[in-house]
Amino acid sequence: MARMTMREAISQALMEEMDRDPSVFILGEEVGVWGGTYAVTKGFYDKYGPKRVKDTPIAENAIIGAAIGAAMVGQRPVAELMTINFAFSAMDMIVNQAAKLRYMFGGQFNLPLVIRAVGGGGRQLGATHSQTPDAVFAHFPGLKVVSPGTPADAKGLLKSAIRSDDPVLFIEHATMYQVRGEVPEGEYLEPIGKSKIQRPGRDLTIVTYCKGLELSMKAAEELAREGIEAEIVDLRTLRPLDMAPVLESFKKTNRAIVVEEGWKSFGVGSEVASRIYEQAFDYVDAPILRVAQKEVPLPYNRTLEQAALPQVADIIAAAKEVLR
Amino acid sequence: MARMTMREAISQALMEEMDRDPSVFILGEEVGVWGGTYAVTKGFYDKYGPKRVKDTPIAENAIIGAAIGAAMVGQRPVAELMTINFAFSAMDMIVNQAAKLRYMFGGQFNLPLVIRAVGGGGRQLGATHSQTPDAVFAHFPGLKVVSPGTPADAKGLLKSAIRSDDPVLFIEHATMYQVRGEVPEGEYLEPIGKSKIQRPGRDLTIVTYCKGLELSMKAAEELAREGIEAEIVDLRTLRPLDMAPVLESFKKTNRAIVVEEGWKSFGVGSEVASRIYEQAFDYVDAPILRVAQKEVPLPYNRTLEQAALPQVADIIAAAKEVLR
Amino acid sequence: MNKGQLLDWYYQMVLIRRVEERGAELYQAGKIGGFMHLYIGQEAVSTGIVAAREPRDRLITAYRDHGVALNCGISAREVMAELLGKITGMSKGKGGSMHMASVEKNMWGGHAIVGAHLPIAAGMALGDQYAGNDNVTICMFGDGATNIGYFHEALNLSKIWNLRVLWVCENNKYGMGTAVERASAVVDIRQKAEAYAMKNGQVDGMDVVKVYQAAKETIDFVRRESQPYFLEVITYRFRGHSMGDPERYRRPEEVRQWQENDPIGIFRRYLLENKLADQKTLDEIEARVERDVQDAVEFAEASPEPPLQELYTDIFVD
Amino acid sequence: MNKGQLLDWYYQMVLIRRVEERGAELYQAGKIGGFMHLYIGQEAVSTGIVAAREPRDRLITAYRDHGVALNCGISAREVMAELLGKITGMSKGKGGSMHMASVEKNMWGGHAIVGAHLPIAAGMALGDQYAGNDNVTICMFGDGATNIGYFHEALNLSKIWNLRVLWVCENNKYGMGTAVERASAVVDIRQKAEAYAMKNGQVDGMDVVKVYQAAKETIDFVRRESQPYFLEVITYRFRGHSMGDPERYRRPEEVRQWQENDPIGIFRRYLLENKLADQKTLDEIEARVERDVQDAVEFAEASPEPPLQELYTDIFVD
Ligand SMILES: Cc1ncc(C[n+]2csc(CCOP(=O)(O)OP(=O)(O)O)c2C)c(N)n1
Ligand SMILES: Cc1ncc(C[n+]2csc(CCOP(=O)(O)OP(=O)(O)O)c2C)c(N)n1
Ligand SMILES: [Mg+2]
Ligand SMILES: [Mg+2]
Repeated sequence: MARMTMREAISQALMEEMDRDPSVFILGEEVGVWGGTYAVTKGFYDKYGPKRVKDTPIAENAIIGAAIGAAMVGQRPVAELMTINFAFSAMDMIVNQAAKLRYMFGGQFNLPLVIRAVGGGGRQLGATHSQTPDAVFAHFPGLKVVSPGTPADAKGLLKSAIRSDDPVLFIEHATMYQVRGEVPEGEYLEPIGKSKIQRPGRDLTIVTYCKGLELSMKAAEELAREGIEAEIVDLRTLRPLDMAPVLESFKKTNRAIVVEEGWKSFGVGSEVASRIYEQAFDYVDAPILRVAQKEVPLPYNRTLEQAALPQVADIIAAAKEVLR
Repeated sequence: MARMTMREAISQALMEEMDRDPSVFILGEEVGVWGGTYAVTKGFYDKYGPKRVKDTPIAENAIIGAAIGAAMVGQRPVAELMTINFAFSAMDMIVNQAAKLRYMFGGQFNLPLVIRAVGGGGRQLGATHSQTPDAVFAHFPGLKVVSPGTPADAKGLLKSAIRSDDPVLFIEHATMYQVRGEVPEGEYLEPIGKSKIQRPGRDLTIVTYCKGLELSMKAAEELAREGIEAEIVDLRTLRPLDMAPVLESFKKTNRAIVVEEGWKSFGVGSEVASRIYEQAFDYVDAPILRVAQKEVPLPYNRTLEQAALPQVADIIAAAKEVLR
Repeated sequence: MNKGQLLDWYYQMVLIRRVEERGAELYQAGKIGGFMHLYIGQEAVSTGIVAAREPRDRLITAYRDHGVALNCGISAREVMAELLGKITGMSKGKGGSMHMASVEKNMWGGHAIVGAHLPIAAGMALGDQYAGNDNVTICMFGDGATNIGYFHEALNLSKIWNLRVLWVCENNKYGMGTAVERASAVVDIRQKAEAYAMKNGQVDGMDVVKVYQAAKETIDFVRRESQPYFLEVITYRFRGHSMGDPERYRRPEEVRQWQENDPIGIFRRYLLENKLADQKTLDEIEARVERDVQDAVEFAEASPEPPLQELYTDIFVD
Repeated sequence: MNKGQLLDWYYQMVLIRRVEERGAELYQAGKIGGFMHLYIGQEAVSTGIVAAREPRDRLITAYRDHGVALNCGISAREVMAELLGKITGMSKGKGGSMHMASVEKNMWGGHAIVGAHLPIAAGMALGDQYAGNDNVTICMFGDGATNIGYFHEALNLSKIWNLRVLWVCENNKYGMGTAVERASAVVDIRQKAEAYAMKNGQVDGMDVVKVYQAAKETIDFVRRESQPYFLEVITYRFRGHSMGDPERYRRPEEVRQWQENDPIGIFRRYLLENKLADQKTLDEIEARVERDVQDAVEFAEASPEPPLQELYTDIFVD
């Protein structure tokens, strides 16, 4: 175990996989000479050279398309979208090509590609640059959608994503690169499609992932001071969505809230809540509440932006509400 | 009142608005000389000429971008995407530009544009050409998303969409153009953002829209033969989502299913069910069930495709399940 | 080009024609669904192009793909079975007319989103470059596809990264009902390659021999120079854009005029005039095509539907 | 170009420089957030371009937009207030550095998605064409933006529809850390216009007079001929791409060399050498800028934050 930041954990996972498997390479805007806009690939260009760390033009369709094509013929590209907001500029490549090609051609080839993309608000980047549209991508069969909430998971899941023979969208959060945690050294794989209890508790279940985990952990600490023990289930993967630990926890607590950073409507909370009701109806003691982003494009002004984003206080309030 | 097809109703709405307001014009692939791939704009090119009925190159970003720009400076463009599947090729224009520009610039201008797009499966067009991704678009604040289920609503809502000062995505269904119904003549407006009871009933509530309405009406007829009276609430607009008639109905029936053609996960049913639980928790007698598309890209083969799409039988089964 | 090769091309061109004519009948009879885009009139293009490749050179094209599929060596049986949505099709009936592919034959589809396969083609060439081989990726697309952003991003990438792609634009004068000059700022599509400082050329697509020669030269160039090349092929589709096209956008005389330039007729005359084949040989080839197509239809009709569980396979590997 | 005009340009160029220098300080002090892209080094471009337009000609640009905003007549107060996210900013603090717009001044933003404003610019010109006026839309963007599909679709549309757009590419040699030649198949960006048979030209962007003249001529051309024109302006940014750029991609000597070509210095010498102004006049202008910027900062700092309900306004009209 080593204590490191989320950035270091992701960087380490990438390096280990590149060292292990020569078919792994990276492409994206500013991943090379610049060292990655968020410094995740800092040092990679010097270590691996331009063949394996490819700076691209500003052409998101070319980036994802090139990754798809290279994967079709047997390489394992890791494409970086500078931010997930630019995924909309390559949406067809992601949801119509990467997610569907294997199926349409009856499984004749695999698509072992990873798309890394950083999302999230809170940095005053304005409406087009601050989104957390994870639910949108999770809507499409054929795409695995992973979004870790701890450095260890980031490492273990990214390594699994790179080894997966399926297309994986790997979503990071712009305000979490400095988050620190213990990370197992070397070969350490976390399975894609498995939710995980990140904090045990008995009074209510908080279902969350990524940035929501950070906020929920803080909220749980405060709640604990008042004697409320929240159990936190981290989804980690949005597709395929693993409900087993959620249901198990819920059957114990009978109360739940879902915390996500994205917009509430048609979001992750809607799906998780619907499934809990469907699959654990007899255990429901109170309506499941969703803590999420206000239904507005995120504004530049800091005060307004923070008012739109879910906060620890919102989680605490929702927790108390379901416990009433 | 006149009896006409969905196609005729949409066509009539377009013509009436073009006649009424010279700032309304149409642009899109094959809307002119060809007469519209689905023949909705047949005859328009001859009547209005190339200035008001503009054939475009195959360039979805140019189509939507041009509509946005023209709307910014005061025109009222109606852009047609040949199918909603091609919206992914212009996703940024729709969800980052049309949906956000007004907000980002503090309301300095309006965006009176309509994007018409036909969606839906059932025609063996394969995975990339058969989608019903409505929930994805409804996720974004700043975009109105309308999808009518009857010819009358198609006319009344499209006219309202064209008169709206906000960007509206207007989603039609490829297999419903021949559906017939009574349509009020001339000036007939249906409000955007209002759900509507399409069939009264007392035993359970079916919440649905667009193609789901057609299927649900058939299911309700069969259920009625067995003495089960389903009340059908047609959402008609996915954003803003009007829950009032849904809740009112639900408080009467205490049981509901949600029927949609799109994929179940992160779909419309998830959102509607979550809101019912949140807002009418004390009235819930049984888990709300979602009838939707199987979680697969739609295959070409007809039998498989039909197996993936929600069917009348599925609705009947779900209705009986919630009534158990 | 030896005689056997030439006769094989003749077989292929007639085969494409007849498979599609029978396909059209089956479509009318409701046995084929979805969108079906006929290649009739353009047979010389894919025949010449595919004949010029090495087996290791990859092919990828748009939804108007029956010709390319057959040229690549996918059997008429499999093509017909895929059209009928049967489990014996290359894609088990999941792809249909627009998605003909056979990885075994180095044919990577059949792609239905206009222009979207161009960045993917660049990616395939990137994969080969990364692997260190000198395979060429041949990417075919229509004139209409050159107006969408995908085209621009893919061509630029192929040039700056020295990717081995032969870009083949089949300029058949229309993208659906829109004539080239109504949709594209330049009518000679090859001129677009200038924006990428990419070598380019134009060839008559109704003459299979000319197409073959141009393809041979340019594939060699791409392989040798490790650079993309842009080849514009002038051709024409004799049928509507897809089944059920009202064809309001062009005059019947225009179509008739082009039909006098039938690529099969031109090639037939060429073979006869150059004494490369006699009437009888060609008649025999046509009869063989007839039998093969009949066999393919029977095979496809007799083949079973994919079992229901196929709905859920091939989405994820793991 | 009369003397008053020239001195006004000098004022504007120095104003842009000083507003940004103060902005950078405020950013370091944590009073400005988000991404901030400085225009320092490129002031002659927008100053010359905007000076050449009629007030009815529309301006639209990318996120590197402080210069264009000030040139269009948005006050330093409003710019500074928007940077500080105050209600007195043009967009009530909702837009920030990347989204400076004032419809009143015919300045349509500040757009943060690379290249996405190009199709929108074509649309604005379409709206004017539809209205039957001869307004010109001036659309500015970077060299990096010419590699994305939006560029291609927008340029093609503008040509086939005869839209009055002046496309202005500010080639400052880099898109973030990527040098033009690493990202674009052609280094002379103007060559891309050939793919659309679009008239094009190139001008030195460090000399405001040259930029003005080129803009004047080409705006006239666009208006008169009802055709787009592609103008490449060669320039350089003296600072990093945005605040906090490690600048590993270029040598300090390269930057220094360009800085000797400071557009403000060049213009200052021009004014003095041609006796259009004396030292004192220019010093006075600089002092006036200093006062105006100081006033703007004070105004912005004293302005209130947007009230919380602003979060929910401006999403929908009805
Ligand atoms: C992105 C996208 N937009 C629109 C369509 C609908 N569409 C299918 S084929 C076609 C015309 C393409 O023309 P061209 O590239 O010239 O090929 P051709 O059909 O002539 O072979 C159009 C508009 C599509 N499939 N994808
Ligand atoms: C679609 C998209 N991709 C990537 C980015 C991130 N990005 C912002 S600015 C920029 C560089 C643009 O370079 P250029 O067009 O030359 O303009 P300059 O910054 O030099 O003025 C990049 C890659 C973005 N904003 N939008
Ligand atoms: Mg064509
Ligand atoms: Mg630049």
